[in-house]
Amino acid sequence: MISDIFLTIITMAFALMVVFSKKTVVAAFALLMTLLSIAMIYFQLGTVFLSAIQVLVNAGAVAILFVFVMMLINLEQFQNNREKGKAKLIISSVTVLVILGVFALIINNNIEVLTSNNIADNSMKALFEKLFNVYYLPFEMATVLLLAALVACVVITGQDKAVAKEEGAKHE
Amino acid sequence: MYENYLALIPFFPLLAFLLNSILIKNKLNNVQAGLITFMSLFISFILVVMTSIHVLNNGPVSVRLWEWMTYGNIKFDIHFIMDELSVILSLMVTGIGSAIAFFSIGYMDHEEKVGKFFGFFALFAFSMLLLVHGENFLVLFMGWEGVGLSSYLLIGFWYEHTKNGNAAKKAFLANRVGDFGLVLGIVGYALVFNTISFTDLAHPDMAIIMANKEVLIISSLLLVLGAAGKSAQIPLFIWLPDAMMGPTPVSALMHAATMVTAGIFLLCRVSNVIVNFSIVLDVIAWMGALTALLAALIAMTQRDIKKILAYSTVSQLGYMVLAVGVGAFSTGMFHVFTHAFFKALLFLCAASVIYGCHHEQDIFKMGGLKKKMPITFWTFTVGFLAIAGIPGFSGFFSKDEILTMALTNPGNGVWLYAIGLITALLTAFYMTRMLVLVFIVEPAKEDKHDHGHAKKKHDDHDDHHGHGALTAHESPGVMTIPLVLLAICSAVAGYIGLPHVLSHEHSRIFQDFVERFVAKTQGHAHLSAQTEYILMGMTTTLILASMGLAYYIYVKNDHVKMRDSLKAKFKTLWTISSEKFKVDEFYELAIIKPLYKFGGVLVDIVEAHVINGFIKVVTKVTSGSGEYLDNNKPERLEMGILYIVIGLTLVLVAIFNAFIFR
Amino acid sequence: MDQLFLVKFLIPLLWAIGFMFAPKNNEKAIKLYALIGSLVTLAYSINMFMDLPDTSVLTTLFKFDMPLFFNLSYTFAMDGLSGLLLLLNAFLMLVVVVATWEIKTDKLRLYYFLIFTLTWAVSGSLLSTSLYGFYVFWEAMLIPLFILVGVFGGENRRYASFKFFMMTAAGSILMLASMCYMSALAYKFNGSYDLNYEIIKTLGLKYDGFLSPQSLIFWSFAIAFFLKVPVFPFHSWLPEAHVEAPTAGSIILAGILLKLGIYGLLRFVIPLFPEAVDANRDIVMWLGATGIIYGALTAWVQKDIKKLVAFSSISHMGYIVMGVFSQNPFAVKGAIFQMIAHGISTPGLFIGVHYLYTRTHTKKMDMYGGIAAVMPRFSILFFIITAGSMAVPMTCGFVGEFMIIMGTYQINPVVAMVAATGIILSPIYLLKMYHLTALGEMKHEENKSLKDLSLLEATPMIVLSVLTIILGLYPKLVTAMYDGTINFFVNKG
Amino acid sequence: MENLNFVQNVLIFLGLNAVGLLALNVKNHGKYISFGATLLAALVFFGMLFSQEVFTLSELFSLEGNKILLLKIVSIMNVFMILINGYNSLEKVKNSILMSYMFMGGVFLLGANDLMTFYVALETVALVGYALVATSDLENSREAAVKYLIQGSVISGIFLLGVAFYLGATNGLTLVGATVVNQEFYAIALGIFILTACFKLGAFPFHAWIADVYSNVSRGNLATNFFISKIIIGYKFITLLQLLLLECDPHFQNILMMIVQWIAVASAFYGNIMAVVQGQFKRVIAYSSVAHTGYMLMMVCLNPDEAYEKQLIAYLVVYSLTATGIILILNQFAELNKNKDGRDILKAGFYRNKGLSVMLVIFVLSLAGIPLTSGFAMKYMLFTNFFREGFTLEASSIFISSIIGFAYYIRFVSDLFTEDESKMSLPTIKTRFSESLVHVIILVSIFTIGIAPSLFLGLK
Amino acid sequence: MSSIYYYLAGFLFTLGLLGTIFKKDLISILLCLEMMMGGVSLLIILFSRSTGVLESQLLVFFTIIISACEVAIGLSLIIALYRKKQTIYTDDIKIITE
Repeated sequence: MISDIFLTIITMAFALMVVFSKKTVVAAFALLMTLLSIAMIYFQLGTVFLSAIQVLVNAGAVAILFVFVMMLINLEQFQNNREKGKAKLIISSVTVLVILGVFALIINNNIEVLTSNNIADNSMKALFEKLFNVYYLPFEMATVLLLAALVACVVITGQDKAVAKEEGAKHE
Repeated sequence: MYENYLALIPFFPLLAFLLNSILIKNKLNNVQAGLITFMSLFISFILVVMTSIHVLNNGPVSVRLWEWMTYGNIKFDIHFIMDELSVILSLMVTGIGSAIAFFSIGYMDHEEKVGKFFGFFALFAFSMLLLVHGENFLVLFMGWEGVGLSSYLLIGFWYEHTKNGNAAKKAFLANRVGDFGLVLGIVGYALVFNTISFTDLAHPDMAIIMANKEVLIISSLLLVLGAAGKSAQIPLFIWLPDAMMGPTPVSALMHAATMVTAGIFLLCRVSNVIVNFSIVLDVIAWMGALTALLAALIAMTQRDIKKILAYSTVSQLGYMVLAVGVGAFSTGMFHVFTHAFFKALLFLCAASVIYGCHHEQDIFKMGGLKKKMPITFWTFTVGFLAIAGIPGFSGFFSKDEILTMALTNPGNGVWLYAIGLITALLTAFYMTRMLVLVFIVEPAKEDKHDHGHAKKKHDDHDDHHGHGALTAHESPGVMTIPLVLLAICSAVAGYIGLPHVLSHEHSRIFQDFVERFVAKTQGHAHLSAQTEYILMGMTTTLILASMGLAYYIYVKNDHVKMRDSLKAKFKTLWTISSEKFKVDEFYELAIIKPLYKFGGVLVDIVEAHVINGFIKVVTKVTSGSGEYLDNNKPERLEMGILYIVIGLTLVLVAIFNAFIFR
Repeated sequence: MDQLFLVKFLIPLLWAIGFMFAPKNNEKAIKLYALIGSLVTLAYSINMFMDLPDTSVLTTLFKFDMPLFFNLSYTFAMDGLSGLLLLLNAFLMLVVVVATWEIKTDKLRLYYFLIFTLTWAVSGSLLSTSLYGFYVFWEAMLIPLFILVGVFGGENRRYASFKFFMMTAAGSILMLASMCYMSALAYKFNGSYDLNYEIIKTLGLKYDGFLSPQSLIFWSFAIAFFLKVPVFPFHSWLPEAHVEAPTAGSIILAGILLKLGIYGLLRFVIPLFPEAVDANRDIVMWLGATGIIYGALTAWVQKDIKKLVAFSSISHMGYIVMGVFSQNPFAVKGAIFQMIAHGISTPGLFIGVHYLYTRTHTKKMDMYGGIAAVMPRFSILFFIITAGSMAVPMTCGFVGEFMIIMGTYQINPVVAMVAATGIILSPIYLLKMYHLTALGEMKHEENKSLKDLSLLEATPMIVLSVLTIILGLYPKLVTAMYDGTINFFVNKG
Repeated sequence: MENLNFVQNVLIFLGLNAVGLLALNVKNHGKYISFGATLLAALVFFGMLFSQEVFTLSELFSLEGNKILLLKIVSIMNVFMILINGYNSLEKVKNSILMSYMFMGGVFLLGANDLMTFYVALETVALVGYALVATSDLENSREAAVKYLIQGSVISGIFLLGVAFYLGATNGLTLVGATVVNQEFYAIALGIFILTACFKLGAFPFHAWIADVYSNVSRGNLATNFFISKIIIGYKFITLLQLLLLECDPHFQNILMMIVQWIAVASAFYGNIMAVVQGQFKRVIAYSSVAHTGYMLMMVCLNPDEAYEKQLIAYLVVYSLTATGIILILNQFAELNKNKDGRDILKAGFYRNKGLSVMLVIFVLSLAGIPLTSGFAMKYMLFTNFFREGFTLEASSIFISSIIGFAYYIRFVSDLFTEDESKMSLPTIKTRFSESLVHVIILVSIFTIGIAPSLFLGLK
Repeated sequence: MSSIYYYLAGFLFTLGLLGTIFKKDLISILLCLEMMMGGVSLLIILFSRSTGVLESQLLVFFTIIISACEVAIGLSLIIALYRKKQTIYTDDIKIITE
């Protein structure tokens, strides 16, 4: 129970840091920490596999990717990046509060059901049996997705060069 | 055989119209064009005479040409009839018409577009014959509008002058106001009686009349409005004086002899119905009486020879209508008959004078024409005597009978009689004034200051001849022959309708003949012969006195001075009269201008701001809201997200609401 | 069933397509081709009418079910009324081609293409008796006219054509909505979306009050047609469209397109929604009567001759709507006659205006005056047509107006009397027009050298004038064609 | 084992695309090989669809009936899009490969029977969509792509929230035959699905991306976006929501339907009103697509029905075809104008290329719903259905909004026929064969579907 | 286990949403997106526990993959944009119409 609250507070603190930090690098770091604490929550809930994936992919790869990009871009000029529109602030705060409130109320309503643990077999084996016997299709889809994303990234970032090259070829 | 004649009667004028205006118009010279029209009318006249004799002996002839339309039992046919009523007008139209056509050959000699003139003339004759011979309302109405149209064309014959055009337009519009009533009246009659045939209406079913009293009264009043339009009665008499813008022979034929009497003709056609409604008759009677008086008053002070004659026509038409209004339809027709001759005569004389004076129309610029134009003078005198109502001439008989009938009309007889008598005296006065000023006195010398004003139209003529009256000359034979013929007719025409007291054997031949068709005069007290003699004598004396007064004022020495002093004495009356009671101005101010303004308001406000405004508002709202939305569209990235978030919130709230209030 | 029907029917369209392949620079050949086309169209229209066994009932000429289009069926049928309007349509196309023979444009092929497609669409909507088919052609009419006005029109053509298109299209959308509603109902009853008379009558659309289905459908249809006619408060597109449209557009618009609104009312609204028609009869009759006076008064104060004629159209169409909705057989008969009469006189006026415009290059009436002196032939013809327009007896204009007034009088005398004021008002503006153009003094020097009409130019006006008079004297010529159909357009009880 | 056929074909498709991808690096003729491989893959896949009536892989994936029909249409259009892209430029060929991936995502999306497959496929389509926008060679393509991506990712997160609630509501992820345990969660899940559908199709409050994307995407990419993204997502979402709404508690069902109706009507009005004031024609089309989305979304409220599905397919296909045709032609006009995207690009168009203009007029009129074009048939059918199901008020108001639509559609026509001196002097527009081919195909289909909508689509 | 993780998940989600609205540069927005996805993933795991549906953990697995791809594409786009416009501020990517 106490660990729950502790983890929650840590996660929330880092999450708030992501949003409210003025430096993007700090925000990225805070995100990394947020994701790590989520991974810890996963671990605590018994979903070990996901916890590992979370650490590996999200915390490891993605955060690094962010840092890479930040290095590519001259981040010095993009500081102090919080918006200050008052109306927007009020509107969105209200809406977000409403979302949160409704969310909380509905959850609260079903709290008995929701806090029970009904998973009989939480083992990795059972999970992977599901994955490869039933859910192989989305898994394969995910590979296609990754491939597509790869191509997309290449095309997007390489476009300028390619266009320049082709135009050059045309001129010649 | 007579049926064929009947069908052919309107055909010849139509042929003449087509020949003159369309088919061979470029190959004719003036005389040929005139001859074509004259011949067509004359042939028709012969046919009319032949048919009339048949009708006199054997009753009406009718011919049904083709079916125009049917509605239930109502048959709208092109159907001609020659009955007692049409005989008279038909004879007048073709007879007097051919005389005038003959006259016109001379009168229009020097004009341009004479072919057109004679074409329209023939068209008028054709329309008039349609009107007269129509067996039902439809054909009558066709002719009715046809004469309106040809009158419009002839009034606007010299269309180069905007004034003439306006006069023509005015005539047409006033007639159209009448037509409005006529159409509705026809419709009302047709729907009540289930027929539009005059033959049927001559013997209407009293049960129907009693059952539909209100509708019929309204319809009859509407018909009266129609008649008022065509016959130039109050409130629509204003067009007739202006109609004198046309060539004078035209005025003689249309605006004096035939066309304007169509209203009386129409009322006679439906006499058997309207005679049942005393209120309608009263309206007609008062309308006629007042018109007669008003027109006579105006005629007193006019300067234009044609205008005077025009107002006298209106006045005489008032007499006729008065006769109809007191239920003496046949008498009314009798006056139509006699009036046709003397008024045509007077107009032709005026035409002759105008021709002789090189298109000078101001009577104060004439004078002394007695010697220069003797034939014209003498024929004019005959006409003058007839219209003034001197015993022995045709006008006397008809006028006297009307007055008698008015006097004996139950209810308001005395008043109508009084008005009629005053009008008769006024008529005698202004006719004498005219006769004197035109023919007898020497031309006045001092009205040079009026010279500019005198130049009315055809300035070129005036320029050449200086003072028109000074160089006047007698008209050629082609013009004087009709004058003489008409003068004879004017003198003797009255003898076919002698009053009872004068001749027991030959009394009221005309009236009895007409009363075969029209409603008989009813409910009038019978006057003793003595009373009638007294009345006649009194009337004649008074008329002679009135003539004498006029002669005294206008012929005696210093008449100018005297006139001026009289003018000063009756200044108000004189002004009102010379300004024609400002009726034109009143209409202009009270009806036309407001209506035009209203049209302007409709265009400027209703059309522009209400109807188009509605559309503009719709457009503006659409494009305005579009602009507004476009300016506030979620262009920025975060706005798009904000919209999504708001959407999400709303969805959640809605569902949560449902969840709470389930 | 006419085997050759489709071929005949498609002739104008095929002819129009032919213009696409016409030689570009040979003006004379194109014009000749157009003339032949319009003659052929007229010929087959006459032929179709002659072949009609009985004018009093709808004779199915061609029918095909469209299993491929939601099982709708498509019927081409013809009775006296549609045949008559078909003749008018073909005749007016010929008139247009002849009257604008001297047209100077570098887009001649487009011009004729549009005219022919327009004619084709009009004849299509006249012959279709299924609602769907009617709607197809109803909409198809809009585009060619839109382009015709938009390309060949006057200065303000863009706005005018937009307005025309938008207002008519708005009406037709309302109609489409009702059609969809009825289709849906039909599907509930019959399992098919098909809409024809019998089916719509079996739908049992209830009428109780304004918000009941029948009333709403009635109004949506009625407004669609009112916008086309146009009836008084819906007319604001008409003056602008007329003023900006080229002569061909004006002639076709005034001559036949406006009548299609009335035709739609007669063919669909009155037989299909009898209770709603009965309930709203007075309203519409008053609208018609108001339109008569409104059109007349507004026409009176116009300075632009084309606008004057346009407003006079509104006035005349007021009569027709009033007659149609009086639901008196005689008035309906008169209304149909008036459609023809208006289809003769107004195109005549527009042709006259066209000749004036091509000579003086202005439409302001102040700039004319005294033209009769230099153009006598024109003046005479123009006068006859004007007389026809102001309903002088013995011209065709009188017949319809008289019948309408008489029929209406039987239903509602007050409206009839109000409407009859049109008799007084119509000469006011028409004579004003005639006086300002033909009569009066020659105020403008440049008008002295105007040429009178050539024989070619005069031909259409002569034909129209002769028709004006013949129909006025012998209206049976026309009424015989549709006499039997009247019962169809009058609700009994 | 017959289903192996499908797997084989998918593998062949992916393999050929991989070949294409690899061949890009071959010097000189790489792009031709790559183009050929991509085209071949698309063609093979298209051919495969005729081999069987039903494709079932597991309980998670099945293609049958209307889905096959839809897939046939989409895959043949995919072939055409690849053809339009052509082999002239390396970038275009790369785009073609991306399109193939998108297409594959679409196939899986269409067949998905559970949320996991659905989600992954949806994201595939979406991600490739972002990339396709970004790789268009127009001026603002990247900005538009960034906008699209961020908003799309937000929606993807929100969708996932819905998935989570769905999971809580039905104790499972399957979309077919799930039993609802918790109605509140179910309602929230459905609400979020509706929201997602609205975003993906570009309905009113979620339309922020649509105008920028439409006006900044090059031809082939946009067409693909239309065909795969719009048709498949639209079809899948709407039919899915129809099904899912059945299970809903009637009270929530009413609320949800109300939300859909409000969004539909609002979209119709918003789209039409916005389109009126747009200067650029592409934006006009974009906003008109918002309006059309409104029309389509109303279908969510109808009961699931075989016939309705066909009509939905027809509507989607017809709309997309027409809009694609218009944008293709607009691009052709824009290319030869100095002012590339401005409001005047169509001025005097008729005198510069008659065929193209006439086709544009017909396309536009089809969108406006003038009879004899497919647009009218679809409109008629759609609204008849709405009336039939008792949505009288909604259908009527949408009809009224479509009156406004005429105003901007007719602007196209009006502009084309306007004579403009400055534009008359521009050179006449020449069209490439592949483009003309596509125009003609669209034209033919517009008229075929307009006159005989049941011919191919089996509509009743 | 307590219900507090549900509120945490909701908090992360909404905070992420807020961040996407308020952050000014694209990279921060992407960060917030990641956080949002993390929150939802947590929610799914929680639901998975309570409903006993094991395979929903796989959904989280895919979610992580997808968000990674998203970030990849997003970042490459940002780079491409940066190359062109030298900015990653959302204010500067406004598309000027007309």
